[in-house]
Amino acid sequence: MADQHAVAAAATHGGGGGHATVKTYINVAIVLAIITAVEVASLYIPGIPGPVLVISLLAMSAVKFFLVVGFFMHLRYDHPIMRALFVGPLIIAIAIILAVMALFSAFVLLPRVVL
Amino acid sequence: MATQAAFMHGSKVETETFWGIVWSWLTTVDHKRIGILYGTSAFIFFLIGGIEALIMRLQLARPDNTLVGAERFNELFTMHGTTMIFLAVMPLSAAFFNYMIPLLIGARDVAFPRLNALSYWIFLSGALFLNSSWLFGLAPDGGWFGYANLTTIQFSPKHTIDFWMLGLQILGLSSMLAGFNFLVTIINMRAPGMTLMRMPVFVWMSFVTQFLLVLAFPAITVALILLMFDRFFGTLFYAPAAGADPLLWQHLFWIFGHPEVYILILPAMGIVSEVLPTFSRKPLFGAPVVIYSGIMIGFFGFGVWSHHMFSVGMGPVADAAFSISTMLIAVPTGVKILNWIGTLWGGSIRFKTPLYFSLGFIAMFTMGGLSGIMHASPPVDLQQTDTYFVVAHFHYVLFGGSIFGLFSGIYYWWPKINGKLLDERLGLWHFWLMMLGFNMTFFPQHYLGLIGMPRRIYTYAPDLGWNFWNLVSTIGAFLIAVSLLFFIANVIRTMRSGPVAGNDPWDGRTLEWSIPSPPPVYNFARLPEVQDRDDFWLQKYGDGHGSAPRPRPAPVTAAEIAAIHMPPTSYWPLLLGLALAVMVSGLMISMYQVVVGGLLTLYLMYKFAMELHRPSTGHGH
Amino acid sequence: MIQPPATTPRPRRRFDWSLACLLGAVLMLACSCSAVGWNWDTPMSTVMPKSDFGKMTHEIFMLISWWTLGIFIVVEVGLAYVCWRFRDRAGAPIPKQVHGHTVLEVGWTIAFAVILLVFAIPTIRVIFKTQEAPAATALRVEVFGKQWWWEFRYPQFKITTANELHLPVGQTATFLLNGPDVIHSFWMPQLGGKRDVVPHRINHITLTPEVPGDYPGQCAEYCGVSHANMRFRVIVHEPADFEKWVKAQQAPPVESTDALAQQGKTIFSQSTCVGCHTITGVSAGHIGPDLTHFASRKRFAGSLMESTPDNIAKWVENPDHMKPGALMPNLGMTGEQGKALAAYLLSLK
Amino acid sequence: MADHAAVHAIHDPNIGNTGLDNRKVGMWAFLGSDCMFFGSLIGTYLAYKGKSISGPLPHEVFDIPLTSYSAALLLASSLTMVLALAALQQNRLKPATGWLFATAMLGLHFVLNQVYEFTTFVLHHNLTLSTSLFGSSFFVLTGFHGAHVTGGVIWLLILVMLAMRGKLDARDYTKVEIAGLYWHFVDIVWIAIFTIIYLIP
Repeated sequence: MADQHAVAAAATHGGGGGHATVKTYINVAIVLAIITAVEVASLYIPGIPGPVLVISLLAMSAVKFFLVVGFFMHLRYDHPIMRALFVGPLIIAIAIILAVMALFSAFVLLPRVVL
Repeated sequence: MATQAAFMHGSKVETETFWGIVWSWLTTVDHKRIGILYGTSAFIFFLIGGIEALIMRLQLARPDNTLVGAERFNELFTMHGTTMIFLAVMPLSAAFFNYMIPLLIGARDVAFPRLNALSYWIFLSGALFLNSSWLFGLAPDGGWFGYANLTTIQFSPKHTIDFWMLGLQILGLSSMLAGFNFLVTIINMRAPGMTLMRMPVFVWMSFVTQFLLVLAFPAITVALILLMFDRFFGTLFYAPAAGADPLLWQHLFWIFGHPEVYILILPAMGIVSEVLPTFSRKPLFGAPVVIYSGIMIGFFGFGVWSHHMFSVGMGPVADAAFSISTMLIAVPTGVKILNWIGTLWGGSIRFKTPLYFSLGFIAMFTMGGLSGIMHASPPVDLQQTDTYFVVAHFHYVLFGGSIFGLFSGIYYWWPKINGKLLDERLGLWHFWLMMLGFNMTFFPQHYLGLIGMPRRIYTYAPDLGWNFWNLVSTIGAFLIAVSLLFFIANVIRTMRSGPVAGNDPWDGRTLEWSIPSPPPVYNFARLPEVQDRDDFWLQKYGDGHGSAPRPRPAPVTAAEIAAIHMPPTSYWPLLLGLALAVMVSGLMISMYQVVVGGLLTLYLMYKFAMELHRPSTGHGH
Repeated sequence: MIQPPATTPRPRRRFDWSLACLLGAVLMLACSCSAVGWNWDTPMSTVMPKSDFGKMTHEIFMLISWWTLGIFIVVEVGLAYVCWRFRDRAGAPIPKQVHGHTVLEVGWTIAFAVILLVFAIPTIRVIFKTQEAPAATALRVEVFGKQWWWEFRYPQFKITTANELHLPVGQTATFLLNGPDVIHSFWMPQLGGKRDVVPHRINHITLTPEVPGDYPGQCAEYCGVSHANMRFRVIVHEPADFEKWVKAQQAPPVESTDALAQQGKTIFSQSTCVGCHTITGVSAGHIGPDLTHFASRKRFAGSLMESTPDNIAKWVENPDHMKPGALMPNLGMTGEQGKALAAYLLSLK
Repeated sequence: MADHAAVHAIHDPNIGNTGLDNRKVGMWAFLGSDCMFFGSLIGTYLAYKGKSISGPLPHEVFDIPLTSYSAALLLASSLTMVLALAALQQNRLKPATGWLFATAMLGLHFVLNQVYEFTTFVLHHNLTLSTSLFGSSFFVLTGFHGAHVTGGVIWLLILVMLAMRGKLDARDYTKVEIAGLYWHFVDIVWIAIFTIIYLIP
């Protein structure tokens, strides 16, 4: 995931590896602000079907998430060990959230009798 | 050694007077001393948990027995489980992490020595807090698994559950801090040349364990926090009347609880993987496979938790999914067992006590693993879960596995830690009596479970066919107790007059045997350059394919030793551990105490953090 | 710091006769214990299935048991053989430093996977088979697990009873499990199970009893102080007998004209008993067990005791003494009152 | 980072044989662990979403404009944090201190917003910890995030204090960097919470 944004960023700012510059930081912050604005605005636009809204909101927050992790937290410039230490648990955490959600909506097998 | 000892503490005081010695232990940040503290505390709690087990076995020796009542029995099985898991097996493993990991990776200490001390003192304060419940007659009685909603204030209005819930949070904090410390130590402090694949397998299994610790404990911490809020602040997480589902607890608990099983067994597997090569004088068979199996077990360990919950009615799809993932996890486990046997194959096996315990581990763990496969099948599990069959199963894994493995480690590394060899004859008595007692206690429990004896019952009717084998089981439990007396006698005898071990009593293969026993405070006068997983063996014998033993390095000079910088002692970890206990116990006494304890903890954290900030201007010891 | 390889010959180890004798003795004791026998046909045996559900479970259990027994023997015998064959001999050279064998590793990994597949296929078949939606003709029984006793309701017959479950042989029964307090687990070892009773969630289990009989059941999930005392009985009848039982339960209770029993009835109806217990025509409490046909049941208080006058009298005098933590309060009944109540309750056929 | 490590390898006990700083590796391990912590809390919230049987519903109480403003505050504080680090690296201590202080103040503003939000929920919507499952899971999840932010603010203020006393300079880059990692993590948790709890209907 982080790599895709890295590519996008590299195209925009013309800077590849090494340290992010102050200019990069400001550009990232601008992108973050724009995405947040779009997220909030999309709530007030009538007529977006539910699933589309949910998926696009999740996608936008994922982009924000990885922009902060990749640039502000330097993970895209850092040692692979750091990446493994963070991304591995993140994947496990997300998988567990999804599994718990599945388990909690699949429970009632027969109609409830009234006590 | 005398100069080293003085150097170790960086000052002139101590090691002379009694209080000086006590103070030096209270403020130590030396990983070896902390390891000894962990080991000793864990062994004491192991004995306490064992006594709890013996009382339970006496109560169950015959039907309709009235030795202890229902309430007391419930307290006993709750505290037995909690003690054995959190206060015996985990800290005993932690003792080996502390003492052995830096030695095995060729480091002078762990990454954060003061944090290491902090982990220990937090552990001790949590353990004492939990056990202090006995003194107030409020021992926890909700089971080590503490299923909600039995643990909510409505059904457990007394402070019993609070002791358990808060004690576990303290212990969890300690485990996680230690986990971060060892993760960083293993990642970052390996000797030059020790790539990940050259790391000894014990270190690898410990590495996986640390991942499990830092990733599994957050789940139970959340579960306990939700319970704490339910009990103290009126939230509704486990209140079915408000629409809550008490199974939330079970899910969060077992998301922690299943990795926890591997936290308990992987270190023992690591020990066995060190002991077998040493005593068969061969490298570990298929070491990379054993390592990858450990990683697989750790990873899959997060995907099987609901197999503890097949009876809760999750529906066929979830049952099937967790059944398959559970069966998958059996594959790497089975592979490990065959690799251990492969290690022995073709070796020149020297039968010493550590090896006996490792062989006992393989023999008994195999059995526990195989009965585990039965529970992986939900229909079979429905009959077996919550019966003595499961009790037998996990004692074969955790006693026949973990405890045998840990005793193997104790006998194996004792000469390194104490400089003296434990007595072989007493060791064999210990082993055989324990083996017999263990099988006598737990083998019949398979049968008892299959003929329907449920767990956690303080009494049973006489007409169910359970009487005889329960009696046998009780006798077996006392045999285990007797075997431990042999161990204790062995330790006392060795302390008084044991044969001096020397650096390398077992003709070992890994770095710890290349340094004196017990090791100097800085471990390695010169950090080793590592070329192989069995580096020390190669130094001694070459690789067996024509390469000669390596030339001996030049002797270490006094100047080299003088240049070694070891961290100074610190009393902040001890104070911080105490302050935390003050804060947490306040929840049951007064909110003012929580606030005062919390502010104190924050202040001490600040002092702890600032102690080494700009050490040149600080108080240089 | 490195020591030269040890070349001194190791002394021959002394054989420890006392240890060997002790081990032999205990081993013989263990063998003779085993000779006492492993009786599998006991009241709560899980390996004597008496229902379709139990049989399906048992088949998988036996399949896995035989396979694992085989693996167990191979591993243990192999381990012993390797230990014996490769034991250290005086003056033996350093063994060849073998690091592994890829083909072997791949081989046994696949072998394990295949064996597990053998277990997985029938497992998954049975999971789905046993959790199918029950047929409309199935007998529905509502099971309520309560601290620490069981209530059974048959909505189609309008029957409520406690601690004694009656089923007709050969007819599929669906149990709807629910409870008002904590988690329990509904378990009838000989008929199959178990399934947890989770408050405010309906769980279900469906099975068809195949052999008439009187089977014990028990709560299998730790549920507080008297978890061990939360038992029940399952009586599987021939269909005709079941009909008879239903008729008897539906009928109003037959009261005795015995003086003591009448005295007991007065005590019952004038005390707080009525707040918790139902006796058709006398009281309508819902917290404790329905006592309308109390005398039709052999045992009471979580199937803990036989329904004898003595036991009942003792129980009403001090329930907590008979069943620790019992939620029925001590009403301060005297021995005389207890006897009267016992006479009354035992008259409720 | 590589050259940075090489200079300090001999003297600094915090640099391991991989050339990485122990404290930084430790911080990333902690953040991984904290993912599981918030993962469990978010999982709890989602498991109970829509299961409340009384009390106000989420969309009846949420003040999206206010929360969006809070989200913007945290994002802005992430920017000031990296600017502080960039300044510190060049040993420009005054701007570094200023940016650190700005970060702490933005964080404090976020916490105050949350206090205001919680107060409104309690006073105007009758939503407390014990009202419903929504109340319980919402307050505990966002409360623990708020506690993380508060901890971060205290940490940052201590750094500011040290800097003002002349006890913090480019040599302490890693110390400030790990504080920054923690701070950004708190920000990304909010990014997740903001979307999952507030925005998704």
